[in-house]
Amino acid sequence: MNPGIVLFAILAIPLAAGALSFAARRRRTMEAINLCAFVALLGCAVLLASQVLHAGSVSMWNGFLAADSLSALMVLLTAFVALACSVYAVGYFREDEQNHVFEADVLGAVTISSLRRYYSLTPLFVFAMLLVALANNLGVMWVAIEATTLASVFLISFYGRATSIEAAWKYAMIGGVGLSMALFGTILTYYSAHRVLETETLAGLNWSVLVTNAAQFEKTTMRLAFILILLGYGTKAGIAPMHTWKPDAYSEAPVPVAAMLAAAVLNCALYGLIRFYVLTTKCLGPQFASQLLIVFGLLSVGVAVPFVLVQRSFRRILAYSSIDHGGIMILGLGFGGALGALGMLLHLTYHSITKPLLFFCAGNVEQHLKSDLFRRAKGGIIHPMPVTGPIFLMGTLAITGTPPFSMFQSEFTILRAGFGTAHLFPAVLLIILLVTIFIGFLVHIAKLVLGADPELPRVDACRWKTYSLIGLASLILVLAFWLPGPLFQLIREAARVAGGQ
Amino acid sequence: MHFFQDPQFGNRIITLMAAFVLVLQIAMVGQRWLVTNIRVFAAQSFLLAGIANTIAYFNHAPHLYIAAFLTFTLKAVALPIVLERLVKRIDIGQEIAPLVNVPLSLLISGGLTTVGYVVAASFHRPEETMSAANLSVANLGHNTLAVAVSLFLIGFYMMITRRKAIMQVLALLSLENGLFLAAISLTYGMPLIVELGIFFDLLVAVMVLGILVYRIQETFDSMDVSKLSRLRG
Amino acid sequence: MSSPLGYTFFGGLLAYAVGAIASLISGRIANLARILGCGFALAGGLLEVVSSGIALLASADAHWEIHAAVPFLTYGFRLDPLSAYFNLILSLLAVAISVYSFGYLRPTEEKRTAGVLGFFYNLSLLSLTAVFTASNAFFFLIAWEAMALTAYCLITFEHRKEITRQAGVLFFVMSHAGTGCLLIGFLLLNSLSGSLDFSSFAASSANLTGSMQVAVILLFFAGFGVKAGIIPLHIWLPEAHPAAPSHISALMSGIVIKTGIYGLARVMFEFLGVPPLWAGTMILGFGVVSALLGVLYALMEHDLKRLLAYHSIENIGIILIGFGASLMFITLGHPRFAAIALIAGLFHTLNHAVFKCLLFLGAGSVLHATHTRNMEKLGGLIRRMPQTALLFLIGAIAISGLPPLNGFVSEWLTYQALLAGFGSTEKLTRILFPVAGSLLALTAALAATCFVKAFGITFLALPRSKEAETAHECGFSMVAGMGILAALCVALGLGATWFLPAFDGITQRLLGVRMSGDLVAGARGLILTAGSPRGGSVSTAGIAAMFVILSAVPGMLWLFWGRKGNREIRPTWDCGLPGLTAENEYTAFAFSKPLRMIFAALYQPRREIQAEYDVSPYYPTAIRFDSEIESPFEDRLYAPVQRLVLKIATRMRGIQAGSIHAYLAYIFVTLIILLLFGVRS
Amino acid sequence: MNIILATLAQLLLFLIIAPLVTGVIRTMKARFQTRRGSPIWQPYRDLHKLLRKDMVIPDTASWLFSATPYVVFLTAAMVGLMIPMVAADAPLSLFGGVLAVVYLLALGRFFLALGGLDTGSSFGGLGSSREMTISAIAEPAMMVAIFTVAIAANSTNLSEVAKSAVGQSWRFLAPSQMLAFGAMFIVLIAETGRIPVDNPATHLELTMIHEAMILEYSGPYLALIEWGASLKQLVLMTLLVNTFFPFGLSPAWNAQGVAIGLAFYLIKIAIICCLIVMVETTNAKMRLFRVPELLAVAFILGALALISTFLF
Repeated sequence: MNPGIVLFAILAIPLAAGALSFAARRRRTMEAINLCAFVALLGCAVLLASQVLHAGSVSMWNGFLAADSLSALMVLLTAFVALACSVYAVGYFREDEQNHVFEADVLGAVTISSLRRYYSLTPLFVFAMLLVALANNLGVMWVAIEATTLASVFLISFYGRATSIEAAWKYAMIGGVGLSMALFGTILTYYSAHRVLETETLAGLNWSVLVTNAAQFEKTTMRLAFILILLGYGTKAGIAPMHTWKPDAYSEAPVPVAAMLAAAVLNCALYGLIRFYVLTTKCLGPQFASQLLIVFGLLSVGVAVPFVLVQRSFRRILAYSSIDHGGIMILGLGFGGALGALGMLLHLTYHSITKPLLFFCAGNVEQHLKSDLFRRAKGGIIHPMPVTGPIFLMGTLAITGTPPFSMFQSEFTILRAGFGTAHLFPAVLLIILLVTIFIGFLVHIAKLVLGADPELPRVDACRWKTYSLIGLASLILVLAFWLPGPLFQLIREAARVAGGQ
Repeated sequence: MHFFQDPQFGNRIITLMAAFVLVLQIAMVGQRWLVTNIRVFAAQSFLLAGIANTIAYFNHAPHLYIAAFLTFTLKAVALPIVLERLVKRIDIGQEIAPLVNVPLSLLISGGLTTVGYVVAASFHRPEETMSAANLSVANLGHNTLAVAVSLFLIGFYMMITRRKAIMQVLALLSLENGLFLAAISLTYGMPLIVELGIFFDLLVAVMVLGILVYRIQETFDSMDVSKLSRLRG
Repeated sequence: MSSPLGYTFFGGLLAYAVGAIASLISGRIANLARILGCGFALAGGLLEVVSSGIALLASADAHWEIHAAVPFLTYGFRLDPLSAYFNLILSLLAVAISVYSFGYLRPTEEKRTAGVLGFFYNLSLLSLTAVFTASNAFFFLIAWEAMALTAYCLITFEHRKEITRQAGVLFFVMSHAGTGCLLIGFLLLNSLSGSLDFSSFAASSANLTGSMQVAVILLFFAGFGVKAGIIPLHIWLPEAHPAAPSHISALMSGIVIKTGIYGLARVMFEFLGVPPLWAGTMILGFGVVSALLGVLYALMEHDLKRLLAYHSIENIGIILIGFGASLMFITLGHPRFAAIALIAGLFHTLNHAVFKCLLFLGAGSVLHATHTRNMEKLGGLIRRMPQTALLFLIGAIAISGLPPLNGFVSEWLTYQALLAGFGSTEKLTRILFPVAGSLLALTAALAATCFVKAFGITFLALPRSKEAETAHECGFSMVAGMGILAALCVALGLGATWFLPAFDGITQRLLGVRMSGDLVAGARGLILTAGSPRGGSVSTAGIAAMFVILSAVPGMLWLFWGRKGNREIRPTWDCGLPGLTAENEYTAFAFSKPLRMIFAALYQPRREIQAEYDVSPYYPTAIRFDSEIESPFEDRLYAPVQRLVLKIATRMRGIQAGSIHAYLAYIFVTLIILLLFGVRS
Repeated sequence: MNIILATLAQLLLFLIIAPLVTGVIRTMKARFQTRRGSPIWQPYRDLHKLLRKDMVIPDTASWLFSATPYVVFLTAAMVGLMIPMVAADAPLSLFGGVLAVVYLLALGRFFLALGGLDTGSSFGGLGSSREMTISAIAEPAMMVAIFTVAIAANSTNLSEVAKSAVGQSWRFLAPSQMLAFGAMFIVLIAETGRIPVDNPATHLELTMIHEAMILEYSGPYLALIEWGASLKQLVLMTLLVNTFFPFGLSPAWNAQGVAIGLAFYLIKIAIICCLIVMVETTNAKMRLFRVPELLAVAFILGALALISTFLF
């Protein structure tokens, strides 16, 4: 059984799950399909990761699907986030049903059709994200990212409210424009490679082929290509000034979708950016790309600050937090050097684990208070929700990079890279901005979680939601003190690839 | 019938068609009526298919024929029909009020064209390819890149100034046309599977946007996108 | 790990960890949680006392490395004399507070929170030990913020009250800003020395010069200054300490602010090589300002715990005077004087930790018994709580720097250092020393006034409210906890000269000179001298002995001249009014009235009298009096900055105003700019 | 053996001379006001009377009330032993220098203020509040003067200060010494509660500071406090006299040297008493909130003394 089968399995499982749940009749079967599919997917992802660790890289269909350590890491993280979201989604949508969120909920007809839309679109969404990581061809990668956008448009407008349609429209439009810029960048890269490789076949755009002789590419074209790619995939990653769709999409989408958007799609967009960053640094040398990345990184972290300090909704504050973390990762890549790429990928991993937890807590609180506005919550959530409250506070401290938690370790590595490569001013500015964001977060969330007992009815949280919450929280606590050896080795390998060796 | 083989003739034809495509694009910017805009877009796609055919014919690149055929069937025929039926069903006011008045838009489109030429000129010199001496078949149609970039920029600008949702979709599609033109002019199209993937995505995108436009019309009972501004902060 | 030092040290850490987990698990059964939590903390404290004692006396430099499973992090512990000294202070306090909290936590109203309180208490002890003994920057920062996090959780423990939450958030925000400065400082040092280890910072301290040195000094001063509560950065301290449960505010005031002092000592004396003169002058200046303003604001407080919190700022100022003088002596090339000043600063750190913790525990017992911290409502507690009153009095005498207790000894050493400073240089800066000395004297005298007010109004004469009337003496364990600390005060006061060799290891490491030999003189080494043979000397043991001997004189006088008259208990003279009541007593507000008049320029006192009357204004039926002093730092420094930031933030939120056209325009403009930028080169 | 004898001698001398000095000042003041005034040994008779009378203790008072007289008396006595009086090296000079003297007096004042508060009457509170405030303001002035003296002799041990003056002839004429003497004199007036700051003879509630605290004491306790107060007054005078004009101090504790020393000492004390009485009779009592200005003048004098040490 050649190693390629794993790649096929990874892609086949979500497709099958999508089709099956489209055909399924009852909610319980749809939930079961999704859960089993994503559990199997995580298993295959772990298998792929171990294969990659041993064999260096796995490929199938003569290089059409290829997975080196970077893509194996992406697949692993996407599978993990998908599983966590699906576990949470079960509880989330059951509570939505009880709260009669779906309009004209007549005889459950509308509910089932909405749920079917969710349970069939989500596997497609995950399939597209996995294809991004596994596609060796940059063109196919673009197609996959476009597919993620299209799959998630209807997931954002899931509730059909006026505001969620507005959010979906903005997401589609800005995403469409961004990806067309990315396509233009891919075309230009293909053109600069075409002059050297002279092949018409598909391999002309395969990353593995391009990376070997990137040095001879034409300079100006590669510069324009990288600019367009940065703007294009930057839009998908929510880098400022292309971040404007993010707060609306995250506050209107159902929480599991928002979590996947925040954690998994950000990874795929940054994965695409890393691929082109490697080509550009090989062709133009690191100076050009890192200059751009640092400027955009600082811009993203800076843009998040005012919206975190003065914020009305705790769903939107999480959106700005992921814009801020996108900026930090971009900065990590921009600082470069051995530590920069490693810090960035470490941060990517920890972010993909911590961010969903925060979204789940926000989801619980929102469902309990029937609104996501700080104003509406009179504080003291810890009393009616003894599990969600403390975990929400702990998650806030983790996401803002307070030391005992792992996010600080990755931020510290990135800052060390910054100081190491004499980018003193951006690193110091980053620290100041991070402290301000911490202040904004702590003030808002502490006021929400702590306080006198608001006499709200004590919530009997559904088992699934509590499992996902406690599971993720304990994982974060463990990660603060122990990072599994093979995972760290995988990250180091991926960092070597991203660093351009 | 010897002139069919002469690359010089091919080059002339392609440049002519590219010029027409640019004119149609600027016409779309100036155009106020919705249905006419859809037809202008269809004409533009038709011309694009023509360019693709000529390049394919002169370069004997079989996969380009398929791309040209797809462009023709999809963008020149299918999409306009779908969009017109959508416009008829919603029977919104044909007339659209752009954000920026028309003369200023035309001026800006002119500016964007110059930017397109500056960008295109920076990385490949059309004049040396034009000289008869080394007019090889390989670099036929390179001067259409400038048109492609300006098409892209003007399409982007049109998205910003249009209020109607359908017009924004059209602007996005014309933007995609720019990209397709850039692809065929630079590298005689992307590898086939990538082309198929792009077309498939385009198709799905239009369907998705169509459904969304319909939903917007349903909830906001108007196509005006500037009404969509309740999410702030 | 093998030596007894290793066993005791890691045994202590283990005890804290087990205590934390045990009290959390047994959270439901309140009594078990309390006993387990405090018991393990006590055991851990005792083990740490032993380990740091061994390390200090043997001035060993034990070093352990445990590679963590997390990238780039190694748990490096190092017990060099400085860390051992601060660890000793911490563990002494941990022992006393644990004994105290056995009794204090008994009747917590919510049973299930005792476990959580024990959990955070043990964790904070663990993180404090880690802060003092961390040997690399990464682990230090993690321990530092873990301490801030556990302190935040402890401060906002009674989070039902609004002021507690606000105090907690203010503390955590300012502490995190301080950590930001430390982070930049450590990264600068790391980029200079290549590795994160403290020893590498110390080794590469020689080539730390010019603007890098200025940046490092200012960053570390700000970072550690926030935690130590130096004047402009102190506004969180009077809010946070009173908000915490009493035994936690004792821990915080006793040792958590000392982490700032430890950090300053470690950086300024080890990582800087030869510090510039302005650094020492800056620290001396801030020390004097903190001391004076600290005590002046303490005088105006009627809340017992806020008063003690302001006094922490004052004593931190005194410690900084010692450190600042020592740094200036290093620059001026007088290692012996630098050693005296450093010993004065460090000895005052220990003394302040001991008597401040004692006073806070005393205030805790008063709060425990009367459920109020407002001095205006207390009084007459000396009859109802005799032991607490005696112990609080010992603490008060010690903090006012009165002989024969430990406060006097460290202040005496500070004076001697400042005195030596005048003669040590020709520059104009030498006038700074005696001026600092006189302001220190003013501070000490004002501190004495403040504690006469605090003790007198709280404990003496008639109770001013029903709660004070029905107060009762607190349990044995609380008195025992305070007793340990009072005994320490007396022991450190009288036996100061026996304790001085403990500093030899530190001065040897930091300044390369051993001072205990010539600081101690006299027959049984009971006389403390100031280093120079003919210099001044003092012997607290001698003074105490003379007290006993001379007490015979009044006895003899009475025998020889007087006769055994009888004594009667009569009510105090009341100028013919029908008997004295509590209203006639002097209030705390009145007691500090003269000083409020004298320092009116600083306080800007504002008073407001409203008289209600029905017939004519000359016959008021009710008079309401309200007065408050201005808090300049909050009103003129922090509040405007906060308002400005929020105003800018609100205006910048305009970029997300909802219109999709604007959003697309942002991307379009960026695209055009970048295309032109990409094309030009 | 010699130390114990010297301590006993100095202690006895102090105990005896202290009430005498108070008596002398009182009679001298009376004479200046053309009154006959009481004989100079009147204080001994008062003390003798008080020691024999019964004692009344307020019901609100605690053990602190009874401990205060002992602390006040003992601190004053102990400080007396640390200061060179008749011989150059004071018996207990090793146990504490000038800083210990200042802080021991502060300890006495601390307990006296608490004793005042313990009675529960507003006079006690009034007195202790004002006493502590004034002494706090006086502290920096005294410390600056002490620093000047200690810097000149580079030691805070009073015997060393006295011995060091032997070498430098006419040292007391140095400007820094004179300015420091001025500062110390004002501080002496403030500490002992003399006229411009506080009127020792009055019982008028609004003006008394020192008297208000000891209003409730009676019998032997009042005797101890009165004796302690006069001891403190003598100690401060001796400190003033022997640090600025240290001639006439006998180098060793032998009978002959002590006798000469005693003679010189009595003359110097008499001069100081005249100075004090002159000040008392020519000045009226200041308002309480003008006293800080007076003490600010003392501080400025001290600071000038300090600056002049390294200017001249």
